[in-house]
Amino acid sequence: ETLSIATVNNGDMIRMQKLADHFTKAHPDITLNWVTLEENVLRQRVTTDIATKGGQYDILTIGTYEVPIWTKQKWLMPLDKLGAGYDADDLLPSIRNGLTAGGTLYAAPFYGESSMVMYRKDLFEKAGLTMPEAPSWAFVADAARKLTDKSKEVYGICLRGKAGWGENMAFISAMANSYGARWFDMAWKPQFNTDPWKQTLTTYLGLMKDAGPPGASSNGFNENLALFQTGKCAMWIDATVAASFVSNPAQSKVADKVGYALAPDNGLGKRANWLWAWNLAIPASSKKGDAAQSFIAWATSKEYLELVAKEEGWANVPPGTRSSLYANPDYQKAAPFADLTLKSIQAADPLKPTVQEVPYTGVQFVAIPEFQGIGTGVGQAFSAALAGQVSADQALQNAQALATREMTKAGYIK
Amino acid sequence: MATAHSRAAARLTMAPAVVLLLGWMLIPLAMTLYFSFLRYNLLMPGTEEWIGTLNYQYFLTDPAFFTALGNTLALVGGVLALTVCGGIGLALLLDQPFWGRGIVRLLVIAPFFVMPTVSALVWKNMLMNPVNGLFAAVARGLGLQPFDFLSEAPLSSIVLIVTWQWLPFATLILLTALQSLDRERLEAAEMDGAGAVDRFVHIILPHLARAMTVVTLIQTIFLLSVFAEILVTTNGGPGNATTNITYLVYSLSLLQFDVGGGSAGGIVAVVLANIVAVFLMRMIGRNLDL
Amino acid sequence: MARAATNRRKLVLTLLAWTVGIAMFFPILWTALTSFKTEAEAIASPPSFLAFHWTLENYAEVQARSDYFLHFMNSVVISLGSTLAGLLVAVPAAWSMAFVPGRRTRDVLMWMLSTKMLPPVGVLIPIYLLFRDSGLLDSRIGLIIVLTLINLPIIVWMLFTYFREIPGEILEAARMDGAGLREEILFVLLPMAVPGIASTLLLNVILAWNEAFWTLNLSASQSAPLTAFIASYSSPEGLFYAKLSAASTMAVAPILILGWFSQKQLVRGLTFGAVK
Amino acid sequence: MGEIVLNRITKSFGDVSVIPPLDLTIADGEFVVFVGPSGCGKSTLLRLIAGLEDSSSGAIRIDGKDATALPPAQRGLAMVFQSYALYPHMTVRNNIAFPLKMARMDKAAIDRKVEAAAKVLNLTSYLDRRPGQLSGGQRQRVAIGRAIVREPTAFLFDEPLSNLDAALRVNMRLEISELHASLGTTMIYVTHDQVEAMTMADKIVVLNAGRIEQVGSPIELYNRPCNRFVAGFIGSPRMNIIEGAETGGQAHAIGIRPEHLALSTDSGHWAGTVSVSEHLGSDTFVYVQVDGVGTLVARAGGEFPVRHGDRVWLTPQPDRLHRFDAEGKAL
Amino acid sequence: MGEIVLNRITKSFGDVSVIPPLDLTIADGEFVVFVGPSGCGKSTLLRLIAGLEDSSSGAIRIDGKDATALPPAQRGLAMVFQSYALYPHMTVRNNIAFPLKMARMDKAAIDRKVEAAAKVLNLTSYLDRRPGQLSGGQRQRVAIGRAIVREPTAFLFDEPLSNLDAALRVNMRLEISELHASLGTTMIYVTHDQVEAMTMADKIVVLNAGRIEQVGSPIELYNRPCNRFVAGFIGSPRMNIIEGAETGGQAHAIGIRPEHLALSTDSGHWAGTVSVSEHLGSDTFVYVQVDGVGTLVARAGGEFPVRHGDRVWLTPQPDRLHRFDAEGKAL
Ligand SMILES: Nc1ncnc2c1ncn2[C@@H]1O[C@H](COP(=O)(O)OP(=O)(O)OP(=O)(O)O)[C@@H](O)[C@H]1O
Ligand SMILES: Nc1ncnc2c1ncn2[C@@H]1O[C@H](COP(=O)(O)OP(=O)(O)OP(=O)(O)O)[C@@H](O)[C@H]1O
Ligand SMILES: [Mg+2]
Ligand SMILES: [Mg+2]
Repeated sequence: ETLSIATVNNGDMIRMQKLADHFTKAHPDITLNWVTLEENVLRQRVTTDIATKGGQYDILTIGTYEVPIWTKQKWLMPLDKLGAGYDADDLLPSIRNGLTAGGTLYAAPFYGESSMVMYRKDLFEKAGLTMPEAPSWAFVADAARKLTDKSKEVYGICLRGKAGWGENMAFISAMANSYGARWFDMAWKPQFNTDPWKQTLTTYLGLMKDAGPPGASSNGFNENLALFQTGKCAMWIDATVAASFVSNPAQSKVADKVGYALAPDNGLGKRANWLWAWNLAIPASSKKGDAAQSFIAWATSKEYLELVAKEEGWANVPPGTRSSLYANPDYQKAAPFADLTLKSIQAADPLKPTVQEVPYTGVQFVAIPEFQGIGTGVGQAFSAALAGQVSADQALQNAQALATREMTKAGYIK
Repeated sequence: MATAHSRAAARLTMAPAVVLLLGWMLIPLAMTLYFSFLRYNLLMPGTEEWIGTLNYQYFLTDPAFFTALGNTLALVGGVLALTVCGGIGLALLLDQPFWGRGIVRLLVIAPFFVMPTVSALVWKNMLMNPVNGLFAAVARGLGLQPFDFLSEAPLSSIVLIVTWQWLPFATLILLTALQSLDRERLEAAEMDGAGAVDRFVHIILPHLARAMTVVTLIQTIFLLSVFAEILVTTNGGPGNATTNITYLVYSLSLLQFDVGGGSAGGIVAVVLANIVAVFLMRMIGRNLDL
Repeated sequence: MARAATNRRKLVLTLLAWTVGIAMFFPILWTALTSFKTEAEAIASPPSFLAFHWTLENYAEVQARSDYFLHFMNSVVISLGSTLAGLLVAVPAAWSMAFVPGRRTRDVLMWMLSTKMLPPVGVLIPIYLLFRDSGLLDSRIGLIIVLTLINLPIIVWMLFTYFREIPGEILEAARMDGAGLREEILFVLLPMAVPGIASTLLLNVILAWNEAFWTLNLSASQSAPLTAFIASYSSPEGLFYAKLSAASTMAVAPILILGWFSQKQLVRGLTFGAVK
Repeated sequence: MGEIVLNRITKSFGDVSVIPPLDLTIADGEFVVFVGPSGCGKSTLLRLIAGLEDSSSGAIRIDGKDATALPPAQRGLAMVFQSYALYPHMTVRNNIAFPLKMARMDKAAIDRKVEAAAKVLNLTSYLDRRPGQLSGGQRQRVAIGRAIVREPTAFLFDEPLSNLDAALRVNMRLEISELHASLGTTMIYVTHDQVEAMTMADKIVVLNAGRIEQVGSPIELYNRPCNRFVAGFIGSPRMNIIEGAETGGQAHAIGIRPEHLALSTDSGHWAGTVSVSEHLGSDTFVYVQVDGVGTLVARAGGEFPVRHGDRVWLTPQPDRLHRFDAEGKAL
Repeated sequence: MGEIVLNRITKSFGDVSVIPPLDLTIADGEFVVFVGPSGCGKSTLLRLIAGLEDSSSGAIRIDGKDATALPPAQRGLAMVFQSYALYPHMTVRNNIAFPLKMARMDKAAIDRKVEAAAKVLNLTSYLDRRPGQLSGGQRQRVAIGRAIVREPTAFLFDEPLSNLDAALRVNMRLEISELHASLGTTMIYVTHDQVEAMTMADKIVVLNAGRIEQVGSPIELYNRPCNRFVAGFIGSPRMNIIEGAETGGQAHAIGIRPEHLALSTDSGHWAGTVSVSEHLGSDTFVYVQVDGVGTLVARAGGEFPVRHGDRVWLTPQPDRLHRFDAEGKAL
């Protein structure tokens, strides 16, 4: 049997691809075909395919956003044949909850992440600052401005600015959560005309203007990673998985100078943590379900983590999915950020993401199909503000108008 | 040529191409037209229902639509202007005798062979990136503040990238046309006392009119659907600064999976493209006696 | 006009032309150079031009990540296949337009071209559904069909303009000599139009090779050409300039080399009637 | 065998009638030349016969059979085009062999025929060249070779020599005449050239705006043109036409050819002054401004020493005078 | 004013020497025709004078001033090209006005001059057409119009009539001659055509491989060609050349023109059989196969009734015999 596997072009996935020989050796009757695509292209490809029942893929890599929506559409095959040794209970609860419906797992997490602060210990030291383990936004803003030295190309803080619901909106939504903002009220009315959003956006824009790198409106995760790795950022708030890249001396010029802290808060009880996982799932229509499940079982198993550790070292193990990993002393030794990563993931609650009550689930996204469009549209509006094309107020107004329009069209707002 | 036999043969030989293209155009277009009157979101199967012109209302009242329309025109117009002017300049240059003409010609046409995706990636990351890009390094080397192309001047940057890709094409066509210019005509002008500038304005430019028309036509066809360059570099942003109609329809259909809305947008785009087509064909008809 | 160009003038022209040529080529050159750097050197500031540690590791890495040759072969098969299929349909059509022009010839041609102006995204979903139902998704045949259709108008136009330059008398002579339609096209028209056909073929191979929308959306693994290959490099994690450069170089090099080697043939027919 | 009969043939392009109803019979073995001003329909008529155009009405019989609806290949005719229309990608041998290949003749027979034709046309040493490597005259011969190997019922020539230079034209003219003499096949030949028409034709057909003005042998047309059009068309320089008083009332106009006007420096019928005199050495053409008559051209053999402004006298040979009525018909 | 002097002018393209050192003086107001076989350098010479090519060495003086290094526009010459080289996108009016516009003449003056030129050349009713809408002769006239408005010191014509048909050629030839007569400007005219050269020239320059073979008036060249090359080149049909025994030992070869060979059906100097006879009405050309001599062409005025195979006698006019030595020089 041949399995077509659609994956995203992340380092962990690429590594899985390389290690897949171990799987095929154990299952000589199965061959694997990889379709590796950039995140957005991948999402578009697999969504089109599954929605039209095109049947081009047997295993999909999908995010925590898609899983509940697709499960509801009965597009995904229940993962009930992962085998006895799979130990689903070992999966981190906040991650697992998002992938489960009616007690059945519909997608298996390959790796998970939240957000945290990564910072340059050396620069902080030089500036006489100390990063607390759980900083506030006020501290972060102040420190960022102090650490900025544009003549030396050192920028106080690097944040996502590239438009996209999975790019700048992931960060800004998480930040907004910590400021007490929410996407929709209980009647699905967009909330961009509220104060918390205004605070969020003005803080974000002001910070980026004073202490951010140039061209921030086109910076996403990768761009910021590159900036941080080359020593251009004093702080970077982004995915926890980045920790293993910035601390890897093979890739990073500042590997030995990185410190970690929890995502900032604003004293309202929520931190700017998001929650995301890349998961493997099988289309409900697949005729190769058994083989596909055995692959998923292999790829998301504890044994796989050990395999990676053996072949590539513990630091390269895909993080954020299994409690047992964080209990492993080898891992803790190899990954100084392990503890903070776990805490960050636990800090995010997809079921209760915001300070005020909301009708939706999802931390930095809203788990409704319309969100991709709205999120990206709002992301565009905010990145326009970041590029200086419109003011913060204007951006919020645009976002509000756009979201109201779409929600009305989709029938949420009667 | 025109006998009953040959005319019958002509109909027969035309048929495959016409039928294929007609099918290629009509079948999907009919489906698109049908979808455009439905509430049809790929992510919500089973909710399809007839909603009349609602999709059109939403699409046409979307503020992004007019921005996109303007951007489309600016993009097409800008690239056309730059490639035609630049193409004439390059063609004139390549027509002159100098050492290594063959090699320079190879260098100049090279961008034409580069995939749009690749050229967008290369320009965005390796050249225009304000921190790690080469232009930034050069600017810093000169003691200047690096310019942030894609957020300060997003549309112009895209115009620049697309121009780079299409300049070779314009140059090649214009160069061929230039080389077809009867040397005696230039000599006659020279005898008539026309200097280099006069010869260019009065003889060479009018001679190139046809070629410029062709360049305009072919490039417009491709430029109307510029997509990869935008997707890779700016995703249509910041804001809607670089969203063209094609990208707007894309974002509806494939980011939001709103097939109904995307179809309505597609139909609007088809209508607009046809307006452009009619306009172009008029121009061609005059300039290109087919 | 052949008055002795003074060497000074020639020198100035040479400098100018080379500057322009190198400027046009620079992004490609820079990409190729970067592909031999390490990631750290790739973003070093100030950038080093030649004095860096040359390495092939990026190519090895790229090849390890995805099967370049599969994509390459797909690109070759799809672009050649679609071009040949297009020629098969277009040659007869262009013949009739060029040699038996009617009142509507021009309109037909313009209509054909106008089909190319339709935005592909507008019809992706219908096509996707049609392809799904006919089992053409992720098949080379399916991609060949689509690319044939989208490039057909260009092929017809190019052939038409080229055929039009061929004196009709020669075809009439063939007809007098007893050639039927098939012989007329096969033995007389085609051999005479070789430069035009070569040029059409090349241009369309290039266009098909670089076509990124349909190839990306209608292929998955089996039939994915180099456009899909490069799509997986658009932003992988971390430093990726050197790897991106290597992948880009690998994706672009074959067609660039083909284009360079055959540029004479390419240019010869590339006029679209711009030259009378 | 090679008789061609056109029966009330017409041809219109769209609304424009190019050939009004036209009857013409070309006997087997005849060498017929079509002449007429540019655009009068010579090529069109030839192409109608060849089958390259459909006639709008009327019938064409070739060799006794109705050929009106036959495609060109089945009419058994061969055509030599003004542009030669050689196949540039084939060698001379293959060019000549092409019609035979199309007729599915076997290879040995083809070779034999090609060799024979090449010998007749002096092309043997060029058989493996491409047309591009041949001179104009050689190309013309290849075109003829391609025509003769088919052994057609009739040959059609459309201004075959007009792209050649003067000296070559003379040679090829002789060659075609010889070919006609040796093959005896019907030939229809379109030309602009006076000399070709006069020297090659058994029968000249003078066309004007699609109509036949006169059919006859060259000398007949020269001596007895049936109207002013033919009179003016045949002969070079053109016949002088005199209208008005000088006609003496017997006719509307009289015509006299330059070679039939005697020139004298002291006496004659008409007196006039020389406006231009062209000295060719072998002949002198004198353009004389005659009062009350207009400009008359006269030819003197050899060198006739007059210049612009000189006074000369002209005397027509009375038996060479042509008289025309008001419609231009010869009386 | 319009005197042109070439002083040891040479021209090479790369290694190929096209014009060896050449001297030529063209007097003011003269009509000079360059003739010679194709590729002999006629066009090159004209272009050297025009300034469109640089000479490799030597000097050109125009109107008394050294023009060797002047650009074309400043030499005050006008050129009419074989292809006409009209500006296809401009109306006839603008074509003619172009040189004046380039000279920054004011609009009213331009209009006046264009109208005047158009009147002279009969172009008034075509002024607003494009060249593409004109016939060949009209285009040719436009090209001439464009040349004359500039009032150049001299006109240069490169085979200006070679693209026209025979009848038009005759007309245009006369028009150019008249133009020369009325303007009195120096004209240099390149042609292939015998008749043009003979009838238009004050002076013919016969070129061969870049060298001048002979310079002289048409009649001079016709009557006293200085060598076999010129003898063969001037006159049509060509002079008959006889070598061997029949020369009588006084010369290596003798030449006699067809018009100087008397034809008779009963007696004469040489006896032979007719191979071809061409009856033009006005003349008959008879190709006679004379034993031991070869084929001689003779011209008879009017109709001379002989046919292939007839026996005829030829008698040369003794005073018209040309004698050449072994190098081809006239004796
Ligand atoms: N395909 C066509 N469509 C319309 N009109 C045509 C076509 N072919 C020829 N004609 C017209 O028919 C007339 C006769 O043309 P034809 O070519 O037979 O003239 P011709 O006598 O051969 O002239 P020439 O001596 O210049 O070759 C012309 O007025 C021409 O414009
Ligand atoms: N630009 C050039 N480069 C090289 N050789 C040339 C060039 N122009 C002309 N020649 C050569 O110079 C010689 C003379 O050419 P030219 O055109 O003057 O001949 P011509 O007498 O005008 O011939 P024709 O009667 O055919 O017009 C020819 O052998 C030609 O090949
Ligand atoms: Mg004709
Ligand atoms: Mg010449």
